[in-house]
This record gives sequence, structure tokens and C-alpha cells, in this order.
Amino acid sequence: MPLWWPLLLGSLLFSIGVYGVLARRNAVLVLMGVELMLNAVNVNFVAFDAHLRSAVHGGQTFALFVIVIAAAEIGLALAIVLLVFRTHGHIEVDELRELGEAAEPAERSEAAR
Amino acid sequence: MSDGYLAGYLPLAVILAVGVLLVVAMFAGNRMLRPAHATHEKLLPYECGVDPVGEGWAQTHVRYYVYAYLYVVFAVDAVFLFPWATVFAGLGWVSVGEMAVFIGFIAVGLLYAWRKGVLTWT
Amino acid sequence: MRFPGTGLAKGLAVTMRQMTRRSVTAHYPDALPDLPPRSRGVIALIEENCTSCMLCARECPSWCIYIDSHKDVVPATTEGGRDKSRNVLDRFAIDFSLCMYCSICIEVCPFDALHWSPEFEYAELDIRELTHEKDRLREWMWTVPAPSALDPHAEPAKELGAAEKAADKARAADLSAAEGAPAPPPPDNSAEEAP
Amino acid sequence: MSDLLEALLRVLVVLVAFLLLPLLVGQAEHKAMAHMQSRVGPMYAGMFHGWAQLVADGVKFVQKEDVVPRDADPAVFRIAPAVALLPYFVVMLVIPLGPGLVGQDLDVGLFFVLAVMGIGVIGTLMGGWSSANKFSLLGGIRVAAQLMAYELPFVLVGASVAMAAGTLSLTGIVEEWQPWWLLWQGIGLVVFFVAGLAELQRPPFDMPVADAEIVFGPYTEYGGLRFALFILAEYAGIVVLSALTAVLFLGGWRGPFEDSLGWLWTLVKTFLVAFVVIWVRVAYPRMREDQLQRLAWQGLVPLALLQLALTAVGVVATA
Amino acid sequence: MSWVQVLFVLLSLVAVASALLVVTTSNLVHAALWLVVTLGSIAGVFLLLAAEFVAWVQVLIYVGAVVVLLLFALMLTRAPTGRQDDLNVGRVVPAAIVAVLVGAVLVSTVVAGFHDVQLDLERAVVGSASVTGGTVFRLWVLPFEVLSVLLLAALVGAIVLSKLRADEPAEAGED
Repeated sequence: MPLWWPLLLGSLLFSIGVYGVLARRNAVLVLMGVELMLNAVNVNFVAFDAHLRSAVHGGQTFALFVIVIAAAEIGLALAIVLLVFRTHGHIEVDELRELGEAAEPAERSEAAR
Repeated sequence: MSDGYLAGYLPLAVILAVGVLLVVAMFAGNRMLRPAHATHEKLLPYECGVDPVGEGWAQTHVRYYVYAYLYVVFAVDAVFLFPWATVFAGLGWVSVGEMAVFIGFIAVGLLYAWRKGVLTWT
Repeated sequence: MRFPGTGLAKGLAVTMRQMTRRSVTAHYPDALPDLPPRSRGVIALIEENCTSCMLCARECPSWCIYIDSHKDVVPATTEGGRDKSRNVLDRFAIDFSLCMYCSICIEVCPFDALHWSPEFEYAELDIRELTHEKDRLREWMWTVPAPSALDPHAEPAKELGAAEKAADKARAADLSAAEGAPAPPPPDNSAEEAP
Repeated sequence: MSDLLEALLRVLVVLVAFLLLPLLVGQAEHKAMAHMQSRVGPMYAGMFHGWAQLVADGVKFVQKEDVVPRDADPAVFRIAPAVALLPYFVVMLVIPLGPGLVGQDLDVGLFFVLAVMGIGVIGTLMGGWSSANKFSLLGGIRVAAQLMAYELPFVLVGASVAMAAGTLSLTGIVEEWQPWWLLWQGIGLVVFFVAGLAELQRPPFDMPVADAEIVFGPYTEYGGLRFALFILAEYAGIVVLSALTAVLFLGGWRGPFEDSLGWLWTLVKTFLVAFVVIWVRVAYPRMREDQLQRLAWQGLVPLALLQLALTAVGVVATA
Repeated sequence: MSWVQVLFVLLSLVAVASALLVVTTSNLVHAALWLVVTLGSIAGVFLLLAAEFVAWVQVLIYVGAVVVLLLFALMLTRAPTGRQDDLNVGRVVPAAIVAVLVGAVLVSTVVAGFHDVQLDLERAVVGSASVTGGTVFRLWVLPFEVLSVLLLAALVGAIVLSKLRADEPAEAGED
């Protein structure tokens, strides 16, 4: 099969992931978008591994490392999300502005609830 | 790619299909035989006989989560144990040492969790 | 000293030993159970003894006894006498889907109209059938066993004791009458007999 | 095309085993548990000692109404039992019965089994969430916590066996197996069995479905055929766990006359382990949630790590 | 087209369609379940691309652990059954435009760069467990060891986070 097929799949998944990260306001859904992007990268790694047939097997090994790091990443991120839920009672990323610029003080106090 | 590789997964595809068919067949039979008299009370969530209070969600303690996370960290190290298991006999003590360092680091994490009292139920 | 895991092994040993022994299950529909005396199976009614006094219905904790009655006038039997009125039972029903077999109605009945029968196989497919009307309750009476004998050296029943006391008194009076003194009339409570 | 036909034939054999073995285990549980409690268990269906009880149960379940609660998520609620059941069916494909008697021997067999068995829990979680019932949700969360605690020692001792055998193929592991592994991998055997029991949520690890406190956990709202599928998944899980224990730790088809009677040895060992599963259910009371987690993290995980070290030293020292 | 290609196209379509549902569905748990479908079909793609071990790692870690973790987090942070209309930020259209632009750049680069390269799966080496083990433990030992430090750091981080006491009591309170 042409090499660009799996690469196309990877690109599409990546852009869908980008959309998910930008458009979602629930933190867990944002993380799902990140997972999609990481998987898109893995598809590319594996496709190139099959194409290059290097003895080093860099593609598959890196895909493995990416999966492991992604697992660690999402676990830590969810720990943060749960902490946010415990302190704020919600996990909407666009309402978490304590670290943002205090441009709209009125809205901020409302958002802090 | 060796010839038998994907052919070896043919039964897997077949068994998935058969499994789905099995479930579909079960429910087709069920559909033909079962009555359907849904009443209001039948469709209420079960709460020991009284009318349900509030919605189907209740706050749960976050302490469950740390266990889940410990699992994920260890599961990823198990991922490396399996390919290692197939080759380490040929690589000898050096390889055992490498794996020991790897698991040792994570075991330190478990020890830390233990010392911090995360593993004791509060 | 105790080795760790002794308790676990003991649990396994106990269950395994139980498995090799004969089970104690009574094979009920094939082998009928040997019921103890005064088993609470179903409540029987002697309609003739009932005076519609409503005590049982009032005392029932689950309100499962239904009694309807009306007053009937019995014309005077003697010339110039007053008409007597008495209660006539129209309906006596027990709803066994509500009954909790507490036995209060039987204890409270002053005229021994209600009795326990050991019959228990009266399940129905329709819950409404579990309300037994007086005819059916009367039929259960045939299954009520005779009261079991008292234990040896047990105190006699209260009624018997009272009757015996009265008889003793009467005998004593008879004796003193024989000695010449006029005897008092014997008390009439010996008419009360145990049913 | 002949490949496909052969695959179909193998899958059909697996299907028969999948439908038959859980029933046998279930019936054995009915009778063994009853006698351990001085009862006799089912006696009527099928005339002789109630042998057809579970068949009758199946007939009953098929005729039952399919109730989806008002607040439930209907699609997820309906799919969940199938998601819980099918992984066990798929796993049975790679478990060898005798030399060459296997649905399909995969090179990554053991890893495949562990990966696919992990999917089943999603079905339970789906059921727990979609019922829109507090008991179900709490049960679902408990299932997830318990599974995560016990999956780890399960996977670790699985890796230990793979290390000892130097292969992940289940057939290969049985071929490499030696009787003295019973001692060498003894800790692994115990850890694997206990962790597997906990993953199946079998007593004494049935906290997620503790009927005295959360009704029936994630399955509270289920009835009829869907409930039956969850129960079938539990018994198929017992079969898979017992067969895996037999294959990984007890030497599968290895035994006297293994060339002709190998399949019988596998079945006998599987049923012995399944009997222990039943036995343990009768003998022990349910563990509390904190005891569950403590046993996993402070008992089984260190033991599993010890077993890993033992195995690694043993393999390299004898190599 | 060989049946490997047919299967690849089918799996890709399933993966892309379910990925789209992940980012558009209006129910939190449905998003997680569609993610399972996406990840599962990507595992199938890995199998077809001769990465056997990576495929099953994908199933074990992603489907068995990460998705369970996600579902777990969703259950803990309130995921009602039924639709939720407030899952998207107000700026959906700009987000879509950015995503489409990213996709366009990537796709055009990929197609322009590799449109005449054939992937010869017949000669690819199957990434079985022993092959993966051999490469990781002969050639990639150092990254592998560094990984353990990373995991330890992540674990300690999660433990510290979970031990943090909230300054203010949570709205719903703890049980």
C-alpha cells in the first residue's frame, strides 16, 4: 500500500485532536484530544518503521515509549483535574483563571465562585 | 513480514465476528420471546423500594484515584517486562541489572507511597 | 505458636468436612415436614363461638381481619318478656397476604373462636385469593389437632383448678350439712368447662 | 478459502467450549457450595440431581422482559453486557488444551490474554455508569479500583512465567514447563490465583457487588438476558482464569500419557482450580475495601516483585 | 487492492469517524467510549503495519488502563447520563478553522512528500515480542532507564497532588 495512507490517517487524527484540545472546555475531554494527537504520532512512527525496516526498529520502540509516557502523562493530568474538581467543584478549563491576567475582575470573581 | 503472521490473526477476526453474532442471536431470540409491559415504576432507578432521591450521581472520595494511578505506572513497566522475558536469558546478568534498576526506581515510588500513607485507608 | 494462614486453612477444612457429610436438607414436597405442635400455619374459625365482639379485628397489628355483623332480634319466648337481641356474623375474613402470624387474635378471642391449624400449603396464584372468607376459615377447623397433653407435673389449667376448688368447697359443705348445719348453695362457676 | 474454513472450525470448537464449560462450572458450584453448607442444591430440573438447572435458567432468562430504566443511557446500557462477555470468549481462542489442540497459538499469546482480559472491565464500568443509579455508580467505581489494584500483581507474575519459559506463547510455556516449577513459581501461582479471583470479583473479593450494602453493584438495574450475560461473563471468567492457572503454573497437558491424554490433563487441572475457586467462595467472608487494597498493594505486589527477582536469578543462573 | 489494504482502509475510516465523535459528542462518557473504538482500531492498524507487540501494548495500556482511568475520573467528577450542552467553549469555529488548517498543512506535506513511496509490508520485519525485546534491551537501554526516572517523578507528583489538602472545603463535600 502507498506509504501516505497511514500518514494521512495520522494527519487526520492529529488535526481532530487539535480541534478537541481547542474546542472542549471539560478538562477530561481536552486530555482525550491530547491522546488522539499522541496516537496520530504513533501511527506515523509505526508506518515509518515498516517502511524503513531499520535494524534499530526506532519507530516501534519510540511508539512504545510514547505510549508509556502518554500513560504517565494522562495519569498525572487526571490527578490535577481531580484536585481542581475538589477545590472548585467543576473542571471547566475556561473558568479556571486564577493564573491568567486579571483583565476582567468582575468576571473573575464570578468565575471563582 | 513472515507469511504466517497475519494469517495467524485470521481466527481472531473470525472469533470476533462469531462473538458479535452470538450476542445478536441471543437478543434476537429474546426479542421474539419476551413480553414488554414497561410501567412507570419498573423504569424508575432502584433505590430499595422508595422513590429515587436526587440524581444518579453521588460524590465519591478521590482516594480511589491514587491506586488507579499507581496501577498505570506499574502497568507500563510490565509492558517492558514481557519483551524482556523473551530475550534476557541470552543477555545475561547485565540485562537483569538493567531491569532491576528500572523496577527499582518504580519500587521506590511504591515505597514512597507507602511511607506517605497513601496505601493506608483513611 | 500460630502460623500465619492457619485461619485460612481452617476455613477450607471446615467446608470440606461439611461437604463429605450428609446434608440436612428436608426434601419438602416429597417428604412432608414433621411439624411441632402448635405450628402456626393458618387460622381456623369456629363460627358458632364467634360473638362478633371485634376484639380480634381491633387488636390485629396488620389490620387483616374483616368482620361484618348485624343485630338480630329474637322474639321473647315467654309471655310479656323482652325481646332479646344478638349479633349475627355476616362476614369474617382474614387476608393472609397481610397476616404476619403473630397469634394476637387467637390469644385475645374470649370465646375460643379462632385456632391455629398447622396447614401451610395454601399458596395462590392471585393475591386476592389469599383473603379467606368464613366458610373457608371454618373448613380449616377440621385440620386443627386436639390440644396436646400437658407435661407431667404441670400445673393444671386455670379453669380446671377453679372447678376443682369449687368441687372441694361443695364437698366440704356437703360434709358440714351432714353434720346438721344448713348448707350454702354451691357456687355456679363449675359450669365453665374447658372446651 | 480453506484457511477461513479451518479458522471457522476452530472458532466453532471454542464456541462450544465457551458455552459448555461455564455451565459445568456453574452447576459444580451449585452442588459443591450446597453440600459445603449442608444443603443439596437444585434437585428437580432434568430429573437427576438437577443437572439441567442452568439450562432451565437460560430458558427462563431468554423469556424475560428487557427493562431499560428511564434515566439510563440506553445505548451504553444495552451494549455493556456484551462488552463484559466477549473478551473472555476471545481469550479462550489462545488457551491450549493439548499439544496442537489450540484455537490459535499466537506468538504474543500471554500478553494478548492479559490485554484482552483488561477490556472486560470497561463493560462493567459502562453498566455501572449508564444505569443512572447510585448503587451502580458506586459499584462501578469499586470495580475500577479493585481491578486496578489486582491487575498489577496478575500481570507481574504472568511476566514471571514468561521469563521462566523464555516465550510468550502459551503452547511454548507449557512445553518448557518442568515439575519443579511448582516450587520455583509457587509464589507466582498463589499470587496469580488470588489476583485473578479478585479480578473476577468473586467472593471473598466481591466488594463491588456486595449485596448487603450496594444491592448488586454495577448490575443493580440489570435483569433478564442482559443480567444473564453478566453472570455468564463471570463464569466464563472462572473458566479462563482456571485454564490460565493450569496452563501457566500447573503445566497444562503435561502428565502421564500426555501424548494421548494431554487434553484430559488440561481439563482435569482446570476443573481442580475451578473447584478451589468455588471452595474459597464458601470458606471465606467478604473482605472490606481497605483490606482489599492493602492485600493488593502491601501483600501481592511485593510478593510478585519477589517472584520476579527469583525467576530472573533462576533463569540467568541456570542458563 | 489486497485484503490487507481493504482492512486498513476500513480500520482507518472507523478510527477517523470515532475520533470525530470523540471531539464532537455531547456526552462525556460517550466521548471516552468512542475513544476506546478509536484506540482499538488504531491497534488494528498497528497489527496490519507489522507492529504486533505495539498493537497489544496499545490495547493493554490504552484500552485497559488509560481509558479506565478516564472513565474513573469522569465518574468521580460528575458525568450525568444524557446530553450536556456546555461541553464546548464558545470559540468552536476558530478552533475548527485552526484544526482544518493544521490538517491541510500536514496532509499536503505528507502527500507531496511521499505520494510515490510504496510501503512494502511483505518485507517488513514483524515487531514480535522477542524482536522488540532485542531492540529495546540491546540498543535502547539508556532511554529505557531514563523512562523509569520519568515514571518515578510522575508517581511522586501524583502522590503529592493527592496528599494536598484543599484550602477551601469542596462544594459537594467529601463522603
